[in-house]
This record gives sequence, structure tokens and C-alpha cells, in this order.
Amino acid sequence: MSRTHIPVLGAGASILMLATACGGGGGAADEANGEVNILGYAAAFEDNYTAAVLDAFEEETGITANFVPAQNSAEMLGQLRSESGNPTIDVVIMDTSVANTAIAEGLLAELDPAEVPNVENVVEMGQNPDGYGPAVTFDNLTIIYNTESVTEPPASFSDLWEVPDNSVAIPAPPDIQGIALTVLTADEIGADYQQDIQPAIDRLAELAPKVQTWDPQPDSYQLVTNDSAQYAIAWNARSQFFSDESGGTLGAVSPEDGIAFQVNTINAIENSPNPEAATQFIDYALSPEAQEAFAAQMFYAPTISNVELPAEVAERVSSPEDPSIVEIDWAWMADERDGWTELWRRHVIGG
Amino acid sequence: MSAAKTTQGTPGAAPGDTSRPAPLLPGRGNRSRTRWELLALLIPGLIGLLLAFILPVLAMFRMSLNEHGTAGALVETISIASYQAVLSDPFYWQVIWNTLVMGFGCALAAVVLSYPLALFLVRTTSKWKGVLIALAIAPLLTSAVARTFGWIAILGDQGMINSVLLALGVVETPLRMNNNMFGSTVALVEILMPYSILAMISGFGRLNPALEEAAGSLGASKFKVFTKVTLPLTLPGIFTGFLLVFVLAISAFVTPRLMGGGRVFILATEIYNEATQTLNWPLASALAMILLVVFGLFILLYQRAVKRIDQG
Amino acid sequence: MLKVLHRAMIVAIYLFLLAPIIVVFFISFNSSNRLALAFEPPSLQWYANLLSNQGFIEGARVSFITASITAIVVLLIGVPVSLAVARYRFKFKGAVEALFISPLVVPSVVLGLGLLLVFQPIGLTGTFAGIVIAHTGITIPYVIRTTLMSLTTADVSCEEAAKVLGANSWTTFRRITLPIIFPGLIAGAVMAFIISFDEAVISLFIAGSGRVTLPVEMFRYLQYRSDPEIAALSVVLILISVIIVLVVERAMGLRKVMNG
Amino acid sequence: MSSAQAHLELRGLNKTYPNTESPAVDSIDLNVAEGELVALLGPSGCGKTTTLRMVAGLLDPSAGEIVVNGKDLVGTPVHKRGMGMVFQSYALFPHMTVAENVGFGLQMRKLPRKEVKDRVQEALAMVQLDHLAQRRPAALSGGQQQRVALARALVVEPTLLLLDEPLSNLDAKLREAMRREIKQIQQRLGTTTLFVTHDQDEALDMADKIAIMHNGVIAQYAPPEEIFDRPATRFVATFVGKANFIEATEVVGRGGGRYRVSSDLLGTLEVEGVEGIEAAEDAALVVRPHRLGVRRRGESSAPQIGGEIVPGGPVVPGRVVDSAYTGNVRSLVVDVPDGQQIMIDELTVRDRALAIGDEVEIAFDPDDAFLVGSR
Repeated sequence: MSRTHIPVLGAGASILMLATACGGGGGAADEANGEVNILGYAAAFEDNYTAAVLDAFEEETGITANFVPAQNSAEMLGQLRSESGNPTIDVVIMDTSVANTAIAEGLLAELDPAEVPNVENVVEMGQNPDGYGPAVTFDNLTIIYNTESVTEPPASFSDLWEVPDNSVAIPAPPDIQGIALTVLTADEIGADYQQDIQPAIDRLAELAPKVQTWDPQPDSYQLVTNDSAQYAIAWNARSQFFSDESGGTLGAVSPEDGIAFQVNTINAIENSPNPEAATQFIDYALSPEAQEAFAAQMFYAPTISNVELPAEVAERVSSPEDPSIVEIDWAWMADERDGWTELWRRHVIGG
Repeated sequence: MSAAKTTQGTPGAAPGDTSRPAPLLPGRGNRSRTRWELLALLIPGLIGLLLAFILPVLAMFRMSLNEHGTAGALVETISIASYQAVLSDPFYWQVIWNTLVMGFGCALAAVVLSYPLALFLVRTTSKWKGVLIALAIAPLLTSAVARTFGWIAILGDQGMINSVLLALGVVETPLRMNNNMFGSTVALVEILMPYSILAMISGFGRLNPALEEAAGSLGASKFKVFTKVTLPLTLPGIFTGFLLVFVLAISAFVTPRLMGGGRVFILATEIYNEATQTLNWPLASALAMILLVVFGLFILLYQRAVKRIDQG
Repeated sequence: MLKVLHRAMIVAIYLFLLAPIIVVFFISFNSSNRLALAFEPPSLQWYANLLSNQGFIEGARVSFITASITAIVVLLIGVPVSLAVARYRFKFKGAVEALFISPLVVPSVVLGLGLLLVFQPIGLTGTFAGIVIAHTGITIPYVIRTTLMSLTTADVSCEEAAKVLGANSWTTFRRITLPIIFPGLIAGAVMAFIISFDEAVISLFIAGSGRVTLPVEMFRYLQYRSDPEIAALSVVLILISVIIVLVVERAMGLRKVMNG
Repeated sequence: MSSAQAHLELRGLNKTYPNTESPAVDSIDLNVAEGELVALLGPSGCGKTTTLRMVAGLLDPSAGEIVVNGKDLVGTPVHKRGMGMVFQSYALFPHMTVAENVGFGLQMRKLPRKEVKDRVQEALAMVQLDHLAQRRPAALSGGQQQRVALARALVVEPTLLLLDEPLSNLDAKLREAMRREIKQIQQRLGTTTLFVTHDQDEALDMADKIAIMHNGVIAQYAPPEEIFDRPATRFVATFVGKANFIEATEVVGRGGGRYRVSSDLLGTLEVEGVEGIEAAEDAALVVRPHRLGVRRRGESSAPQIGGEIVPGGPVVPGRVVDSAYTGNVRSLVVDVPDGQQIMIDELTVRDRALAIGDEVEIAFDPDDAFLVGSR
């Protein structure tokens, strides 16, 4: 390329950058301490995580932390795949089963324990055996119901089999809420989900008449709040959050018959543009300060052992030490998810 | 004086000497220039089409030959595994069948409902004709997402219809009209009807009131006039409307997604799920290729049928 | 008797056709956030909420910009193609015409997936350029069809007359052809704009986490929330389309072109 | 008025469209003198419009030359040929006013604005439309549009004026008025004009010379009277005017275009004919219906021909099988002995009408018969 072209290109590039900066809301990109781009869930998660963690991180380190929202983990994987040659993202917060796929495709980087000292505080269940990113949030499956139209709140998942027809919203697989429900159902009837899932599927098929929708649109929290559906299975963190938002119309249950954890991991991206800021951010995200703040903000359970939650928060989030936890091997599940989805379609939804 | 040349005995062989559009610049010396002009006119369009249409379809075909590896990883290879997975699985045959049934049902319902309206609009001499036509086509100007939302409000368990029925005591529990195939189909019929109305109005050009009056004056009953004159003359319009709705219905996604309640398994929703939820791009691509083939076959059949009608 | 039945049937079909729009209209003035038609005093709160919904405002901005650019781009590349098809003789003309019409018969889910596969590796997802390219593909058939229609109904001898009178190809196009087919061009551009503005499926595929058009924003909103705000937005959109159509109709006689 | 020097000359002009076997225009030659108005007359599909479009430059000839003022125009693009053309649809530019339409060609010639304005004014005055200069074409009647088209073609002072069925979109009355007007303007300006029509009356009325085209070739090129009285072929005889054909059984040339012709119906006559006929095969006598006289058989007076008594000539018996009254002329169809039917146009006379079934006698002057050859 000849010399004269460079200023032209430079001008073009700066116009482009200007344009993106304006569109993106104008963050000062080149602050002295650099920046870090975090890919995570959109909507409520984005708002609360930014408020509880990103802002504090910026204040503490001077590094600009940008939250890049995605609709779900699959979309995040799509984005990571597409820019694998030239990543723009430094850190991703995604579901552990999808993270396993990303690891298999070489999209994520191993963490150096020396640079991320807080990793060792992560509880056993949240550790990655191969040295990739650990769990950053725990969440668990719960039941929500409309407190105005439901007089007898359910206490356990098995109560859902007793509710009126056409009143439940269940996000079916491939949504992991459906997957988790399958595991809990297997556990309930004493079957090993890794050996034979058919009994659980048969049991779930009996639930079909009760179910209004297998694909809640809008999501379960909205459906239950406005009484379109009276019951739904949902994630605890959002349930607690929307329970407050709805002024108590939405009620969340701590199910007696088992707790299924959903795990979001935090990972560094292979060949990311800001590797140091990335490790710094990951370490901060695993600090007691960040974990406590986000738990208080949105009721995601902390993944580290050295936290002290205020009592009113603690009683609304599950603890990884809870004895009724039904352990789910999400890495194993990554391969089984398609198969289970098929079983649901054929025998649960169709049946 | 006298003839320059005598006539030849080839009766009626001369082609029509009018109505052939001339190239913009004829003239012997300008042939190559004409070719350049032609290229200049076509190339920007071809580039646009290449980027926006041809490359994507090719990329999708290529992707359909890749494999979905363990833990959901994408494996670059050349294999027909995804096609095998689809075609050897009765579930996907069911999906293809559902798609066709829904497309057919929507097209049939839309045509049945559009036909009287289109006939009315073509025949009416009301001074409101313009407004009436505009009203019939107006839904086209309203986002399909918004109209789907409207249908949820009408057909939902607590929607308008169920509220009225419950209040009147006609039913005790709400009728299930949303979150299933029924609701999606009803909404889709309404959403796609303006297309068939438009197709019919413009396809009814051959319909001339004088013909129907002539048939009537020759002693044909109203029913006979309809079956012998009106129907045959409007058949091309009906066919175009049917095809249009069918094609749009089997590729519809937003409405079945928002109103299907997870119970409606059609190619469009499966493709979206595989592409954005399960991230099984090879499978999604294979499904898309299959949808494309189903489409192509249907359009081929359609053209055959139209040809037969035109000849018959 | 038969006439009354016929009238009733026509009215019923109209009702069915316009039902969702009517319902949306009434819901948008609801004061509660229930979807049902409640007997509550009307309220404009959902319209007020629209003004502070950043997602919708940004979506509308993206949709407006991309739809405008799409309409212009499609005119610029579609009109020459129509001109070539209508006024030149060449081999494979039928094939070329069919090729340009073919995006019309490819399901948008299929095209959306294909575009996603092409755009992701080159980073075009969620960008203005990506949306414009995608929408160019699906709107080009409409522009070519309306332009071709005006070109074939226009009297070719006008162009010939101009040439006999001494105008070259370019002058003939500029002074004669273009003014004559202008209403058709505008109709095509308006159609392209409306289709691009309303298009949801392809945009959904290629939106990613970047620029999001209004229909995608609405679709996503509906996945998390269903309150009358979306109804208010729909009413605003309907009003805008009606205004556009009225203005174009007044200025150009759109109906003539659409009916022609 | 026709000068010997050819202004337009077509030499072996041929047009064969791709994917067709026989040519649309089959190597025709044609000379048009300065200031002449020549009509190309023929049924649709005969190649007349194709010929005109080749002259205009709107079509490329497959072979041959188009020579104007001694220069071959083939290869010259249409916009550089300097012709004036009036189209069947008039092809007025709908988005321009009458004045803008007429001024378009002058603008293309980059004339000063003032001159354009004056010449437009002049041209519009010539066609009596100066008061409508600011109207749009859509607001004009058919006749007015026609005049605008004519003014637009003539204002550029074209080397050739080409008229493509210019009157076919007008109603019958207006058409006749426009014929005269066009002819007068053309004569006044002296513009060499090529004129395509399928209407024989128009061609006979307006043209200095008529080229009858048939299946891509020129069947006869001659002044109107000659076309009518001395048709070169059976086609010309039937296409221009009505004609009775009486098949010849024996033809003996007498030189100078005169023949002794024998026929079953008429016996032997001496008549004029197309030069070069050698055999009786397919040769026929052409007799125009209005040149035949007819009387009721047994009536004492001689048959009437054109209202006059004819002293001699052949007399044929027959019986009236059809009779149509059209005001000044009664058209009769008469069965004659050889099984043929003869058409007769008789000027109507008060109190005398032949009816169907009447036995009649037909007579004519042999000078009114003309022998045509096989084709």
C-alpha cells in the first residue's frame, strides 16, 4: 500500500469509529487504563449487572467496562464463533453447557490461577476441572405463581401435576429450564437421568394437559404477573426480582422436592484484545464485594465461599451448600440436549 | 414504374412488422456500445443480488454439508449427515407435513375469504370504492408483529372472545385458541389475506360485467353464470392469490413463534431454533435447503397447473 | 334476502380483516397493563411511555435510516436492470428477469439464515450495511416489478420520437423515459421502504447484539413484556404509514400505478 | 412536380428478424424524388412499417442501403439522421406542454432559446394550434394531438418526413380533413415524405406515388391512377378497389402491352394488360364493378355503364343473387353462366331497382378491362 493511502484510510477509520461511538452512546474509549468488553445477557441482567458490578469495577480500576448484550448463550456463542479470528470481546458470561461447547471449539482461554487469585474461593461445584473460567453466578429452578388467583400456592414441583388444566407455562427444551425440570422429575421418581430418562419423560407427559404454553411469549414472569398463566417454572433470581417489581403479584416458591442449579461461567476469550483487563475483571467479578452486590441486586447466588449475605437476601437465594441440590452434569448434558429436546417434542408436547 | 419485384407465394409467413421494441441505440456501428450499455445497466443489480441473495444461499448450502460435532462444536467437512439426520427422522417428516398442512390451510382459508371481498371490490360502483379497497389492503401497512399482538389479545385465554364467552356463560373454562396451531393459523390467515386480495383484484382484469350480463340474458341461472362465466374468468387470480399466501405462510415465522405456544413445529420455527438456540447450523441449513426444495417443487407444480388452466 | 346475506358476509370479512388493528387501537388507550379490553377510563400513558423507551426510539431510528437507504439503493440498482430487461434484446433475458424476481419466492427464514452465515464471519451482523444489503435483496423484486410495469405500459414510441428528434440514449432516458416512469419509481421506492421498515424475520437473524430494527425490537419486547405500550407503538406506526401513503397518493397517484 | 433526381433511395433493403425464416422486408428497391409524397400501402404484416423504421434508424437492416441525398445512412444512429417522424400513437411526451413537445427537437439541435421560441410559434401557427401552446397533450383532442405531432416533426426541417399510419386513430370525418391538411402542408413545405398506411383511400387521395407492399416485397410502385387502372398483379387489383377477375383460356400477345384474350365467359377480346404475359395459365381480366353496365333481360335499352349507353362489346346473361343499396350506388352480385359471380356497382336511378332473382344482361367496354398475370 502506498503512503498516500494511509491518511485516507485513517480518516475513514476515524469516521467509522466516530459513527460507532455516537451510536453506542459515546463511551470514552481510550482512557488511560484501557477498556474491557463483557458479553452477557440482555435486559434485566444487563441493567443490574452493570449497576452492581461494572460501575464499581470502573470506579476501582479506572478501566472502562462495556457490557455487550446478547439474547441468550447460544447467540453469544454465535458471536464468538464469527469473530474467532479477530475478537472484539474480552470476557463472556454464559451458561456452562454452552461454555463447554466454546471450550471445545477453542474459543475460550485458560485462566492463570496466579493472575486470578479469587478463583480459588469458588466452591467446588463451580470450578472448571481444565482451568477454564469458573462459575460466576448460580441460579436455581423455581415455581412462580400468581398470588391473586392462586389460593393454595404449590410447595413443590410435584404439585404442578395437581393444578387446573391449561394453567402452567413451561419453557420446553432446548431451553435449559425444561432440561432442569426433566432432571428434577427423574430425581423425584428415583431414576438416574444419565442412565434412563424415559420414565421421567413419561411422567412429564402426564403434565401436558396442565400446560398452557411450552414456549412462553412473553416470558413466564410476565405471563404469571398478568395472570395469563397461573403457574410457571422459572429461574429464582429473576423470580425474586420480578416478585418485587410486581409488588407481590408474582410469588416465588422454594420447591421442597429438589434444587436444580443453573451455572453461568465467566471466561476470558482466546486472543482477546485486552487480556490483562479481562483477567482483572474476572478476578473482580469473583470478589466477595461483587458477588454480594449482585446477589443483593438481583438474587443470583454467589459462587464463592467467602461471602456474607444479609439475612433478607440470603433467605431468597439458594446456597450451593443446600442438601437438596440435585446435581446436574452440564458438560454431559451438552451432548444430550438435542436428544432430550427430541424426546420432549415427541412424547411430552406431542403426547 | 411498375413493381420492383414480384410477390412471393408464402402466404401469411411474414412476422408482424410492428411492436418490436427497439434497442436504445441501434445502428451497425453501435453493437458493441450497446453491449457495454447493457452490462453497465445490469452489473450493479447483479452485484447487489450476489451479495444479498446468491452468496447467502450458497453459503447455506455449504454449511448444510458441515457436521455438528460433540459438545455442539461446528466441524468443517463435506458430508450429508445433516440431511440424513433430517430425512431419516420421522419427526422432521412430521414437521415438513405440518408446514405443508399449515400453508395449505392458510392459503385455502385466505382464498375462500378473499374471493367474495375481491369480487365485491371489483364490481362495486360505490363512490367509496377507493376507501374500501384501501381498507382491505391497509393491514399490509401494519407491522405483522403488531397484528400478531392484536390476535393474542383477541384469542388469548383472557382475550376478548373468551372474556365475552365466559361472561355470557357459554363456556366455563376459556377456549384454547392461542398457543396452538389454531391460533397461529387464524392470525396468519388474516395477516396474509391482503396479499391474496391484491392478487385477486389485479387478476380479475378479464372479468367484465358485460360477460356475466350476456350469460344472464342467454338464460343462465345465477349459479350457472357463476360456475360457467365468473369462476373460470377469475381462476387465474384465485390461483395467484393461493400461491402467494401458501408461499408466505410456509415461510412465516413471527406469528407461529409468538402464538404457537411451543406446540407448532414447522420448518420456519425449527430453522430458527437450530440456528439461534441449539446453534446446530448444519442442521438448520439442511432444513432450510429442504424448505427451499419444497418451495421449488410447489412452484413448479403451480406453473404446470396454471399452464393447464390456460390451455383448457 | 340474498343481498342482505351478501352484505353481511362482506361486513364480516372486513371485520375479520381489521379486527387486530381495531383491538390494538382500543388497547393502546387502556389505563391498565392488561391486554384485555377493560372498561376503564382511557389514558394516554402508553403513548407517553413510548417517548421514553430508548429501545423503540433507537429501533425506529435504525429502521428509518436503513429503510431510506434501502429504498434509494434498490432504485439505483433496480431501475437500470428494469431498463435493460424492457428496452434491450439479449440472450438469457428471461433468466435474468427470473433471477431478479426470485428473492420473492425464497422463504425469509431461509434467506435470513443464509445472510447470517455470510454476515457473521465478516462482521456485518447488527450493522447498518448488513441490514441494507439484506433488505436490498428482498425489495429488489418489487422495485423491478413496478418499474418494469411502468416501462412496459409507457409508450415506447415516445422514446423513439425523442431519438428521431435528435436525442441520444442518455438524453432520451433523462428527458423522456424517467419523467414518464417516475410515478412507478416512487411507488416502488415506497414499497421498498415499507417492506424494509416492517421486515422482521431476516432482521431477527442478522440483528445479533448490534443494530436492531424496530420490528425486531418489538418482537423482543413481546418476548419479555406484553403491555399496551406495543399497541400504542403500533397505532403510531399505522398512522405514519397512512400519512406516507396519503402523501404519495396525492403527489403521484399511487393507486393508478398499483392498479396499473 | 416529381423531379428525376432521387432524394431517398432504398437499395436491396432487407430485414430478417432473428429466428424467422422468411424476411420481413425482402430486398426492396425504391426511389423517392425530392418533394414527393410516397405511400407505402399494404395489409398488416407486409413489411411497410419495418421499412419505415429502417429508414428512420429505429431498426437495423439485415442488408442493403438507405441512401439519402447520395449518402448511405445505414450505421448512422437514429438521433443523427435528422428525420421527422409522426407515430401512429402520436408519441407526444405526456409530461411536456405542446410548446415543449414541438421545441424538443430544436433544443436537441442546441438552437438559441429565442429561435426555438419563434420557430415553435411558427410551427404551431401552421397547424392552427398557437392558442394551445401551454396545454398538456392529455388535454387535447385526437385531431389536435395529431397536429402537434406533425408540427413537432416538421419544425426541425427534416430531410425526410416519415408518417406511420398517422390517421388511423382518428374518426372517419376528421381523417378526411386531416388528409387534406397534411397534403397541403407537405406541398407547401416541399418536404419529401414517406407515408405508411393500410388504407387505400388515404393512399390514393394523398400520395404522389404508391408502393404496394405484399409479403415483404413491393408489388407495384406507381402513381395512384395507374395503380387503380393498371394493377400489376391480382393482389394489387384486389387490395386497391374492388375487382372482378375473368379467367383467360387463351392469351396472344400483340405487342405494346396489348393482347387477344379468349375466355369462356366473354369469347375473344382485344385488351391492354401487364407487359410480358406469355401464357393463359393464371392470367385473368380485371374489370372494376363500376365499369360494368346491367339491364333487365328483354329490356329494349342498352345496358347502362356509368350512366351512359355502350354501343357494342360483350354482353353476358345472368341472374341477380344479391342486391345492396348504399345510397348513390347499388351493389349487385350476379350469377353468370360459367358458375362465376360478378360484382356490379350501378349508380342508382329513381324508380328503377333490380331485385334478387331478376334475369339480367351485363355489358362492358373492352377498354375497361385489363389483363394481369399469374400473380
